[in-house]
Amino acid sequence: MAAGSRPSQKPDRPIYAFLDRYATLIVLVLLILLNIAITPNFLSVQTLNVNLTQVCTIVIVAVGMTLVIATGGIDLSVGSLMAIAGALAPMIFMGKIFGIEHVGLAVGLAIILSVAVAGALGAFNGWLVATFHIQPIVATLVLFIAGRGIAQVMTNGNLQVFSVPEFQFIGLGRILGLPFQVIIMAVVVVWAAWMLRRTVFGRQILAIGGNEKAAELAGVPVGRVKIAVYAISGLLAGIAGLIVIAINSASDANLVGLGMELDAIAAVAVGGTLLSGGRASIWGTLLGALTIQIVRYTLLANGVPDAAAMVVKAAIIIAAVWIQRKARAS
Amino acid sequence: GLPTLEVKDTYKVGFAQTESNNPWRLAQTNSMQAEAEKRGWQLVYTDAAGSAAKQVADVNSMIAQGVDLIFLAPREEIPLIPAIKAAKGAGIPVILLDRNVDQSLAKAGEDYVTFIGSDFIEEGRRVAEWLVNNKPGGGKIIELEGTAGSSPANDRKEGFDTFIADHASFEIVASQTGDFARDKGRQVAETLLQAHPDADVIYAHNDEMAIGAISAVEAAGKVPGKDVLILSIDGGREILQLVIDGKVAAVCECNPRFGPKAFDTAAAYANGEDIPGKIINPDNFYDASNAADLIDTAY
Amino acid sequence: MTQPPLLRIDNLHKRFGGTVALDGAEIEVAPGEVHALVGQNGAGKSTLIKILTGFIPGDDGEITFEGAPFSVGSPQAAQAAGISTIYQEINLVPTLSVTENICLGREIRRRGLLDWRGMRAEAERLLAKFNMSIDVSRPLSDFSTATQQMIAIARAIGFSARLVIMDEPTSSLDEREAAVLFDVIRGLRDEGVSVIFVSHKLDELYEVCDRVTIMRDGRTIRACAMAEIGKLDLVSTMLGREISRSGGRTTAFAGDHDHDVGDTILSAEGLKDGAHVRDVHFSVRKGEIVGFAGLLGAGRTETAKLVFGAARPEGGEIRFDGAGFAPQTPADAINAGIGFCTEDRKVEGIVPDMSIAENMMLALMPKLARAGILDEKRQARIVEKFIASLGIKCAGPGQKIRELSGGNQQKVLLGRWLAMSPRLLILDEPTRGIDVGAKAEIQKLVNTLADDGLAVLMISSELEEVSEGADRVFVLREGLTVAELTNGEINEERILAAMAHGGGEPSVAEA
Amino acid sequence: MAGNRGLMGSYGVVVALMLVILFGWLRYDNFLSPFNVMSVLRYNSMFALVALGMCFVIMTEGIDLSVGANAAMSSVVAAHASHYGLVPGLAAGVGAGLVVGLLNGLIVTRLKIMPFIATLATMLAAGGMALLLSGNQSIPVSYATSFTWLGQGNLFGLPVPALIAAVAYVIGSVILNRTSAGRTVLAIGGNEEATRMMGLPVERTLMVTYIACGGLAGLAGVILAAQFGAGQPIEGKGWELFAIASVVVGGTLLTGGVGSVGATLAGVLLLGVLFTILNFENGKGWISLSAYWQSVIRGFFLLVVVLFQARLARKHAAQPAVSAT
Ligand SMILES: Nc1ncnc2c1ncn2[C@@H]1O[C@H](COP(=O)(O)OP(=O)(O)OP(=O)(O)O)[C@@H](O)[C@H]1O
Ligand SMILES: Nc1ncnc2c1ncn2[C@@H]1O[C@H](COP(=O)(O)OP(=O)(O)OP(=O)(O)O)[C@@H](O)[C@H]1O
Ligand SMILES: [Mg+2]
Ligand SMILES: [Mg+2]
Repeated sequence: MAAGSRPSQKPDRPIYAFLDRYATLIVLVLLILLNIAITPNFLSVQTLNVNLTQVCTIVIVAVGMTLVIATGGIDLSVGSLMAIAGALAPMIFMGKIFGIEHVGLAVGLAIILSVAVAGALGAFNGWLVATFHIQPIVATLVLFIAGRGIAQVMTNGNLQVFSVPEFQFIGLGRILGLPFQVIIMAVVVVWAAWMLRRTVFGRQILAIGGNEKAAELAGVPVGRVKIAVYAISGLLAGIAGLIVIAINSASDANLVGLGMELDAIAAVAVGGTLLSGGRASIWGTLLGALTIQIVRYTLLANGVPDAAAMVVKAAIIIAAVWIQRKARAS
Repeated sequence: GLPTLEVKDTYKVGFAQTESNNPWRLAQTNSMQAEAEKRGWQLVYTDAAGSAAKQVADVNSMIAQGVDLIFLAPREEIPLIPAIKAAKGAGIPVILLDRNVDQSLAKAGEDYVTFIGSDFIEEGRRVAEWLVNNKPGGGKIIELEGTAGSSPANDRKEGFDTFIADHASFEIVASQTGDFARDKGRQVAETLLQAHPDADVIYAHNDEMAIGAISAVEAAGKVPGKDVLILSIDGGREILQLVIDGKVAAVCECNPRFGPKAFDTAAAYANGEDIPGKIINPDNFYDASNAADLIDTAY
Repeated sequence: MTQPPLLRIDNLHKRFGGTVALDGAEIEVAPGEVHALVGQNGAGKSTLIKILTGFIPGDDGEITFEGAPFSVGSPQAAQAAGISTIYQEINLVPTLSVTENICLGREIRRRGLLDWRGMRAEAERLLAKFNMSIDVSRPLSDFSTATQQMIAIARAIGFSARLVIMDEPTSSLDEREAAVLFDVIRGLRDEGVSVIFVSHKLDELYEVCDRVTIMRDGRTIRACAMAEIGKLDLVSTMLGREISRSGGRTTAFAGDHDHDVGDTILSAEGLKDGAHVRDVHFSVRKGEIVGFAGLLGAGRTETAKLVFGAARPEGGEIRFDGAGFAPQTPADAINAGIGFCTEDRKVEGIVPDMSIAENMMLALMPKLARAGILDEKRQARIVEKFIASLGIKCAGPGQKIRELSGGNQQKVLLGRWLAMSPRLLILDEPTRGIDVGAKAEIQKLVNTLADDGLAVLMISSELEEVSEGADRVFVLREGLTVAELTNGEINEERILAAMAHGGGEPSVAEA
Repeated sequence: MAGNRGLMGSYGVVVALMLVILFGWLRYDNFLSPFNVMSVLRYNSMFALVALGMCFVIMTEGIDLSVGANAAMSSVVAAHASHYGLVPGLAAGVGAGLVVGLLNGLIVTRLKIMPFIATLATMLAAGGMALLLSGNQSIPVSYATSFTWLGQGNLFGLPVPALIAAVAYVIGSVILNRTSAGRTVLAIGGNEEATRMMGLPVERTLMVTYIACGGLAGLAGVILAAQFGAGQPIEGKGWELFAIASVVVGGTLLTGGVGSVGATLAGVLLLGVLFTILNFENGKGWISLSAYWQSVIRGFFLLVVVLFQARLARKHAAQPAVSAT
């Protein structure tokens, strides 16, 4: 039984209702104010730029994670799937698998194929969860362990270095001054938020997370929805993997997406989505990821050593989730 | 005394690698495997995935398999001592590669044959020395550290920081970990450059982070090599090309090609030759003056 | 009252957000008395009980127990103080064995460690009071709802409590089992234990209760001896309006079974699932209400699930609309025009965190969508309509369904299926846990639907509901159809006879 | 034992363990040599302890991601304290673990934050503390005191850590099967709200479970320090996943409510022996099995085991239940 279903202790107070809506946003604004006060050179376009580009991949992955968590699941394999997509794409556009003369074609094929493979592996996760009723943590643990191994085996662990501007546009390019990866992120966020609220699929995701048995008896195709959700998570992880390697002009199967699952889950939780499923907030996830990013930025920019930063981050995650929960409970 | 190694045509030797998650380690492993193949020795290879405890277990399983000699690239100085003692107990000689162990607990020539490797502190010191000599005006330095708690990170920091401390015109304005990784190194460099726009030197503990730092400098609208000097350690081919291109100022080499020397030492030990307790790899130092000439020798 | 009361609650208040659940409720229970607590769905009965037992905190009010002020922070403390409770929704742990479900909290120990043998014996002893002999080392989830309910009751009376509270204990019991329960309650009364008994089945109240407290809208309206108040009086006090009854009927089904019965829409032959359904046949025609009668565990729910694609048959044939029908999933059955309102609303019905509107539209939603995009305006209209027509007591269509009282949740679920305009509606215990007022409305509604040509398959453990409501009755026993009764033959005696020992094989091991 | 009937795969894991051992014995020389057996037991005893705590937490339908970082931090604390002797070292290490466990328990029961997030945060915090307390360095333990006996010593010819783990498992098994606290753990995992309604001490039991899990991680940290002669701030990465995998391979469901202590031990040993086999396989041929293939094989192995269990569980569910009224 979820903690959220426990009866509330607090009488109704408008302050809580306000907090409920805007808790993460308030935390974020406070952090920004704090930075303006203490962090040198904070108010500049470049700061915004740095933070937005650094948070992109986490947000993209976290959106997929939000959907998975909304069905009552979890996806530990995202980091490994990023590595697989990141390993595969250069192999294709650098002609290691099949020779394609035309750069544009090769890059297009590389992007489509590697993202599709990540999506297919995501669907495999969903298949394990839906068909065999394997618990999501365990089902996705399989690819968490094996997936990175697959990426490493594909490349023999070697770094793949490249310089292909056509491909690297997804990480480094700009449209109307906006980094292309930020545009991808925005599209993903807006699409997911809309989908969750306005479509049958979104409703079904929430129904499954809320009460799977009831959803099934109300005609929701539980298995199909789950497979689709894990596949989306895989696709988004694949896209994030490509962005990471495009920025770095190199793909390192050992490191691409390492630890991403925890970052994404933390963003989802700080954003106010319950890990027990049945509820989800995509905007919350965006704010959660931004919050964590700003915390990271603040600590780094102010020279807090890594060890102390870890403790501070822990405290902020707990505080943010607790405020959320508190606001909810009323 | 040390266990002995009899003279044979071929040996079954173990190589207990620490981890294989970066190009340097891969180059080291490849070098060891290539050398074993060349000599027709059997190599029992294990990978501890970054865990000292697992590495001890790996060594124990080599002992159980009855290898003739163990090459050990210890994850850490102290925790690997039990492995060395166990090997000695089982009559198997050990040769340490690239990192040493705590000398108060185990001694060369007594508990293990010898240590072959570089001196991480010295590497850091040489980079600092180059900087002081080549940037007379002084500077503000951003340091990108390796994985917190790992000995190359600790030592490369110590060697560099100690030297810089004696030169008042230089200041380390920020020092944060980039985990030896390109992506993390880039993100940390981006942030630190924002917070310290006046920084004009970036010292990275390895090539990967240095390459990440180049992207960060460029993203901040500055010119690497001109506005910001970038210094690194390891000296792989990719970074040498960047030295030639003028984006990286100087690199201290840390050569991962241990194979020939390691196997030579083992053979010499079997022959009963006298082995010194410490064999330091001669590491090159690259800057614009010699990079183009030496790039073909880099790993 | 001569003795000082065992329990006295005064002026109890409780708000949930905007909803006032209790608004000055009071109750007084004497020692050794069986006290009925009645009221419409949402009147606040369960809330009162939960506050008393410390499961949720009250906002204001005084509780006196055994002459002293009483306030506990947890069910555990209430139990320690001598109050033992069976909550409305069965609340045991499905993964634990029956023994543990009965004995945890007052374990038998030997040398500090659990004495499993002693505990099993204790569990068996308590269950024997209910004429039950089951394998007590099996997990609870192996047993049917009814059996679980009996186990919950056995657990509660196992504590030597001064007060036993039962919130709708009989809602999933059949009459035979209820009768056993009443014997046990009388036994408790004879031992001087007080019982608070909540039920929507009026006959039961008159059978076992000494006194009654009637609640409405969170307030106590009246308290008196059971004998002082007639049934009609009781109901009108509860509902807050005058009611009149027609021709001696106890349900609201129309007097005559005169729907325009059309062609057979659903039929099944030789149905079996390898476990609880062994050989079931039945048929339903358009505009007809077909009743499924049987003791608990007779296999009625399982049969319905086979038809609905929620379980797969191992043999037999189902025909729907003249063609062979083998739904693989509930979605198949829904697409064919079948609706299925389940008996266990908490586990198989509601999606607790979703709103009333979302819950109601869950099955219909895909049909109202264009290219997968929801048509929210149309949904809102439909929801408004059903909230009004079913008389759902709520703050609005956006309220979370878990905040509704049990009965109102049931109405939302009915709405889910009615909104679909199904061709065949399967109702499993449709009026379980529903107050008399709402019950009549639902029964009337079902009747009207059948008049309009809907085929209804109604599973009910309430004999009157089946005998008065159904045009045709199939009686199931131990997974077999043992009798089919048509219009003229339907009466309670015949159904009972068939349920107990009608038809085919001799019955096995009657307890 | 009553209540364990829902537990599938506990026989499966024992059978699998025997098969894997048999395979190793037939294929490799010295596989069952006393040296190898002892060193496998010595090494895996740390994981066994961590998995035991994890098993209890998982039975409450919780999870504890902080165990690895906790063990690392405790090893540092133990190393510092080892200079005062065996008992102070042991007490300090276990104490540090208990503190993390207490923190987990408080966050889960008081702040009512989901265990996954709560322990994700304490994992970060404990990892940070480990680095802070050690100044980013391994901390040598004292060889002057008998502290290292806890990791390197033998008793009755068996490794001390293995004996410690064995005692912990016996105690764990008795608690689970023969005390009401153990059954309450299962009840909470089966249905927390119902457990509360049944009047069982939910909060207290959860607290104790998380504290115990922390304490066991601390004990594993003590053994880590004693066995390798140093407190290691950056060890323990991935221990939580190893522990979760062992528990799951042992047939305990992550959905809580069912579980077995013995099968968890078998799960730990199964994964541990598998590691050893991969190492031996490397020594077998002239071509080394790359480390990368090892992760692929481990993932695949996990997949096979859980698929096997899913099948067993389904078979069990299909069995008809009789309920006579
Ligand atoms: N957790 C909650 N949050 C919000 N409202 C609640 C909650 N629990 C109960 N309510 C509201 O309090 C009122 C009383 O509910 P309660 O469950 O006590 O009714 P009841 O008399 O037991 O009804 P029933 O006969 O249907 O069980 C209802 O209007 C219900 O919607
Ligand atoms: N989850 C379950 N696990 C094992 N056996 C079950 C389960 N659910 C039901 N049963 C058994 O299946 C048999 C048939 O149950 P079913 O629910 O179909 O009966 P029913 O006539 O509908 O009675 P009820 O009114 O209790 O639903 C019962 O004997 C019951 O014990
Ligand atoms: Mg109620
Ligand atoms: Mg039924």
